[in-house]
Amino acid sequence: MKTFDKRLEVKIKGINLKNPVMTASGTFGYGEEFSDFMDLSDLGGIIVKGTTGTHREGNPYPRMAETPSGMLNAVGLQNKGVDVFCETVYDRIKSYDTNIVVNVSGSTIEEYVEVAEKINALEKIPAIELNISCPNVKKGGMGFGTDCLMASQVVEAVRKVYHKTLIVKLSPNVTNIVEIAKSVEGAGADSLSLINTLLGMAIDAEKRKPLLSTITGGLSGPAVKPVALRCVWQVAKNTKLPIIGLGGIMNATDAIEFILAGATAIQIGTANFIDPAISSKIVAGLSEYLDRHNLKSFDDIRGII
Amino acid sequence: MKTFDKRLEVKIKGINLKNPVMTASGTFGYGEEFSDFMDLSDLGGIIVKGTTGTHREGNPYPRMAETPSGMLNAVGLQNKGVDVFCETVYDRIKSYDTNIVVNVSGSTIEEYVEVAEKINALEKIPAIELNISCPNVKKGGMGFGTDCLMASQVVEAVRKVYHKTLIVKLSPNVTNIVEIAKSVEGAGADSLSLINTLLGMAIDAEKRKPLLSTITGGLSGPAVKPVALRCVWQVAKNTKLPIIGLGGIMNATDAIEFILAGATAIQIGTANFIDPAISSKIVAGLSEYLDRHNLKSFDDIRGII
Amino acid sequence: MKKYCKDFVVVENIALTPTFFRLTLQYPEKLPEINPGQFVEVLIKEGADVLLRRPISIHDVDEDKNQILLLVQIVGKGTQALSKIQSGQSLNLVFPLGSGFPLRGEKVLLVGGGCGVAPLMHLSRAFNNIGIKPDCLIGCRNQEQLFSTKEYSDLSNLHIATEDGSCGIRGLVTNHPILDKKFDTIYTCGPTPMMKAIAKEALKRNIPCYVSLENTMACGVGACLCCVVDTKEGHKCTCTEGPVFLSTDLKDF
Amino acid sequence: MKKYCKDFVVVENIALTPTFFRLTLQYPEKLPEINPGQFVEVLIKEGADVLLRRPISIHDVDEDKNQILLLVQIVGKGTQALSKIQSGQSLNLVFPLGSGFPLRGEKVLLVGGGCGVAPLMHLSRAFNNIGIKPDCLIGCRNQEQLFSTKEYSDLSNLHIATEDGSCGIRGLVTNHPILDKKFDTIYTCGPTPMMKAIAKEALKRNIPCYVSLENTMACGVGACLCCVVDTKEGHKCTCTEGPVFLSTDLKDF
Ligand SMILES: Cc1cc2nc3c(=O)[nH]c(=O)nc-3n(C[C@H](O)[C@H](O)[C@H](O)COP(=O)(O)OP(=O)(O)OC[C@H]3O[C@@H](n4cnc5c(N)ncnc54)[C@H](O)[C@@H]3O)c2cc1C
Ligand SMILES: Cc1cc2nc3c(=O)[nH]c(=O)nc-3n(C[C@H](O)[C@H](O)[C@H](O)COP(=O)(O)OP(=O)(O)OC[C@H]3O[C@@H](n4cnc5c(N)ncnc54)[C@H](O)[C@@H]3O)c2cc1C
Ligand SMILES: Cc1cc2nc3c(=O)[nH]c(=O)nc-3n(C[C@H](O)[C@H](O)[C@H](O)COP(=O)(O)O)c2cc1C
Ligand SMILES: Cc1cc2nc3c(=O)[nH]c(=O)nc-3n(C[C@H](O)[C@H](O)[C@H](O)COP(=O)(O)O)c2cc1C
Ligand code: FES
Ligand code: FES
Repeated sequence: MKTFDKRLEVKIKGINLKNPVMTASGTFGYGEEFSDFMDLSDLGGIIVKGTTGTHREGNPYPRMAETPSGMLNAVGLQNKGVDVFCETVYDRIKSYDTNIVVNVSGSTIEEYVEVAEKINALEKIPAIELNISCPNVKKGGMGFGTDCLMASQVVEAVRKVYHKTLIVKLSPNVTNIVEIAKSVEGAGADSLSLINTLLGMAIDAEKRKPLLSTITGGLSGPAVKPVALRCVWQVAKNTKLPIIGLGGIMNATDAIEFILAGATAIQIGTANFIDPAISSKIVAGLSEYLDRHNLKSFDDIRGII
Repeated sequence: MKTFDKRLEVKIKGINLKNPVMTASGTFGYGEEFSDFMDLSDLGGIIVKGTTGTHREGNPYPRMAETPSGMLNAVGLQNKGVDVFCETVYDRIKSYDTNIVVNVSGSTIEEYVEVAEKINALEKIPAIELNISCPNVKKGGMGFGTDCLMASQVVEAVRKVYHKTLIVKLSPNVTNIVEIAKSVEGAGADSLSLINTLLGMAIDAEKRKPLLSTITGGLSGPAVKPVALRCVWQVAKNTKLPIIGLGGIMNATDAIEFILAGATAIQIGTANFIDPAISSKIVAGLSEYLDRHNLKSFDDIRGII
Repeated sequence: MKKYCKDFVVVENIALTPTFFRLTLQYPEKLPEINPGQFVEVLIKEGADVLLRRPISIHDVDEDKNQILLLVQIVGKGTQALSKIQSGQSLNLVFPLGSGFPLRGEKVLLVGGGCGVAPLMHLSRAFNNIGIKPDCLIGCRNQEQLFSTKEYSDLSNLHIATEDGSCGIRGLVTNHPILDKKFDTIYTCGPTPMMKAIAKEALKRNIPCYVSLENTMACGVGACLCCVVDTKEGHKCTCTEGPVFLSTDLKDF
Repeated sequence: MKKYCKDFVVVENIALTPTFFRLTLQYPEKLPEINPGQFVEVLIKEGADVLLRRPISIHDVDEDKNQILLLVQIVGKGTQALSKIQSGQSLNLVFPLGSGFPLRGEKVLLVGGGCGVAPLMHLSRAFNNIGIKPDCLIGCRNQEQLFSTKEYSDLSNLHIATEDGSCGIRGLVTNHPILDKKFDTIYTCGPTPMMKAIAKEALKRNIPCYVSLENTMACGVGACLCCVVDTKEGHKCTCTEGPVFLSTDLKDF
């Protein structure tokens, strides 16, 4: 049997993670897509695709553009809806030896509540990540994550029906991320993940056309890492919730920067596209760092910036 | 005598620019620093260093960190104050054959007003750029640019004493840049320049220390271009003011993207550090684009996205 | 089909025209089975500014030598950087990706343009392996843009259309009389307008037509949903449910 | 002094140790005057992920051949990429930057460590040109880290301190007895702790000491104000008002 490095274990409220490394929603499918490349049980957790109340087709093609050290996407929450998830996808993935977290999205409070309630019934899903920060949908999405009142309302409503670990994913497209974080903390969130994508845009100067069908889209990848680190650091200093940091993490060094900024766990997004086994390599890199720096765990250096 | 490409001429309220290419505040000194590398009269304008009411030492060293396709700075408005500018710097630079614009900064409305009033008296300065978006100062700075009421108050106050072209430089670190832009438009601004830097942070994982003395700093360079384009596009669609676009412009193609998004002029910042003659090369690149696409001027394609 | 993420070694990098080059890549072990029309995701290491992998069709496979060939057109930063790779250097690929072309019928026509000719070599070989010599129609601007005609001729009855008439017939592929021969299936890969025109000709003649799309991709493995195409059953992933589709299943085709 | 932004051609790239390499760069025209202690800003083209230029001291100048030499230590991405440059390739430099060392006195000591030894070659040559043979003290970990001793010996009385005693005296440069000789001026470049220690020794002996700083820079021409050092008169730009400062003008020194 495989043995895991016990020094890497972390807790996020109700759940135990083998290690701080999770994969980010929308970038790792349902995990299955990557099982040829790595052992999924190496991971602390997998956040599956954004799931909504009903089937969504998402935005028209083109949905992707590369930018300097980053990429824009405008997928727009394409998914088959929560019922298909519960009835077919869940059965395929429930036995993975890692924490499967469902990224819950919606256009209305009712939709978030409906999805959360249905996921609450699934035994092997220990947590949801409430996506109140998606820049790629016309209604709802980021709107909830950029207003303190709306953010706390949706979290409160979901909290009533969802009884396991409730992670809320925040948007960096705000004037004051600490205020939003505090509202969400007050409304009953167990943990925060940050950041979702930055709102951006790309243009083809020769064709004089936007590169995305939706004109604007969500920026991710190394380009956003400085902004993500700043958000994690600001929120870690000003709330008590465990934080899951993400945004441009490409290797173990980047992951450790987020831990130094105050993150308990981290997520790998865009990097999965470049090296489909990167998340498992980052787990190994974290162990190496502890060895090299002669540390018992990351507890001693978490948030020391 | 040098002849200039007439097709490139643009107007920003009271001022005529030979071409849309200006250099960004804080990245081009007072112009003098670059005169060995290019002919400053090639430029549409030069925005000089951020100028405050009194001498400022700025933030402690280190003030700079490179990030993926970007850089963070934490200079913090180091400058000798408006009086030294008026008494010594002005005389050295006033005869440049281009528009010299002073970037006016401050911690209080009174300070902005004082600086603007003194610059108003300088015959050869046709415009100021009000910097209500500097992330690197503790008091004032970005605070003014992230709140509609504060933004409109400072612009109104300056408008009363400043009678030439008043450009206001906006921060991208806001939930809704269109709202801020509209407040500033209502308060009497003649033009908007966007964007200033994104608030970011960098950490040295091995030394476990922040890379900037101030921990957080301002992100600029190609990494921010998608965000800058999006801000320009949003504001161009929703206000009537001429817009000066900047953020990550490295070449003529990038500059044209901003024009397509709705900018009347553009500024070159970080790129000056990589090629000290880049702004003059971009002017040439704009002419080439017009040739290649058989266009009479950029008027036909400005804001067509 | 199991997917791999592995280093190949560059055996050869030949410039075929100023904008096309061909890479021969050595796999260190036995190659897994690869269907014609499948593709790889290439990691571009050198040459700055490229973040994501680039999808490239598998041009040909040498099962005995455990080599694959890629045929690449220089269009931007990534392909430019890739064109400079030298023999002996390693190249990391995720492969084999996508579903590939189904081998259907006995009289088949393969129509390619631009870098879309790439997968047709492997497809021709696959037909040869089951005893069928396909017809292959290649379109390009002029003779200078034409390459590998010997290789295509070995595996198919090669027909050519050039815009300036410098080789084969003058005109577009859709002007070529070979289209009027009776075929069981048409396969096409190339610029979208060309594929649409061919699909239209096929439809007129009631021949099933498979098109191979080149949608922009981020992951290549069905995870990101960036590469979708609008089909009559809604959005489908080009990278896993394609890149080959029956033209009549697609909207806008 | 007028500054230039121009391409040089790499004549030679020699690895001196596993982490140090020396570039010989050919200027296509007559080189402008260059003071010892001045530096260049190198544009790193190859090798991804590097946005800004990298400041590197001018190691030596051959006025007859119109060549300059750079001595570079591999510490990160930029210097790593630069180490791979090959003769014949071009390298774009902004130069000459900074103020350089003033030549002051007749009995002078030059103290260097790490890549800080770089500008001392040109400084030694400048003293030789006015008929002064300086003393030069180089410190490093061990004999393997030592290089170019012949070149330094030709231009100076060379003294060496190694931490393990494998060459010269055992210990740090501050332990070297040469410090007790009477000097008019001391010049030092190297790791900050070393420079501070040398500045302290100089102060004790009442000898003026010039230190050459390696602050992180963005522009190199006095425009960005990123490179400041805290002096007794406030912040000064290392790139234009330095990199050489009189140690007693600096705070923290
Ligand atoms: C399944 C699949 C198979 C492919 N097979 C081949 C092949 O065998 N040989 C080959 O040369 N190319 C092939 N392509 C196209 C190839 O992926 C692109 O040309 C390449 O990604 C461009 O990268 P770049 O960095 O050079 O260009 P970029 O700098 O990214 O872009 C330059 C220009 O090319 C356009 N472009 C970028 N990506 C694509 C794309 N996927 N499709 C069409 N236009 C694009 C951009 O809009 C831009 O105008 C294939 C694409 C797919 C999806
Ligand atoms: C005026 C001046 C003259 C210099 N002369 C030389 C020289 O002759 N030879 C030489 O090898 N180097 C010299 N340096 C240092 C050189 O500029 C840096 O080593 C180089 O910029 C590092 O680039 P990188 O991309 O390899 O490292 P990065 O990836 O940018 O950084 C790697 C590590 O090096 C550190 N680092 C980066 N820049 C500097 C810096 N400026 N000073 C100290 N540490 C830094 C970083 O903090 C990090 O820990 C000089 C610097 C200055 C300011
Ligand atoms: C193609 C793509 C799809 C995404 N879909 C979702 C999603 O459904 N729900 C969500 O909360 N975040 C989604 N994200 C955002 C990522 O989970 C992550 O927050 C972001 O990409 C920043 O991390 P990175 O820089 O490591 O990619 C998506 C990102 C990408 C690139
Ligand atoms: C070193 C540095 C100093 C700056 N100083 C100022 C300043 O004083 N006032 C101001 O309004 N903007 C300042 N900026 C912001 C730039 O003017 C510009 O808005 C920003 O860098 C984005 O453009 P870029 O990506 O082209 O650099 C500074 C930027 C840098 C990198
Ligand atoms: S490219 Fe990611 S799903 Fe197809
Ligand atoms: S590096 Fe820009 S002022 Fe010194």
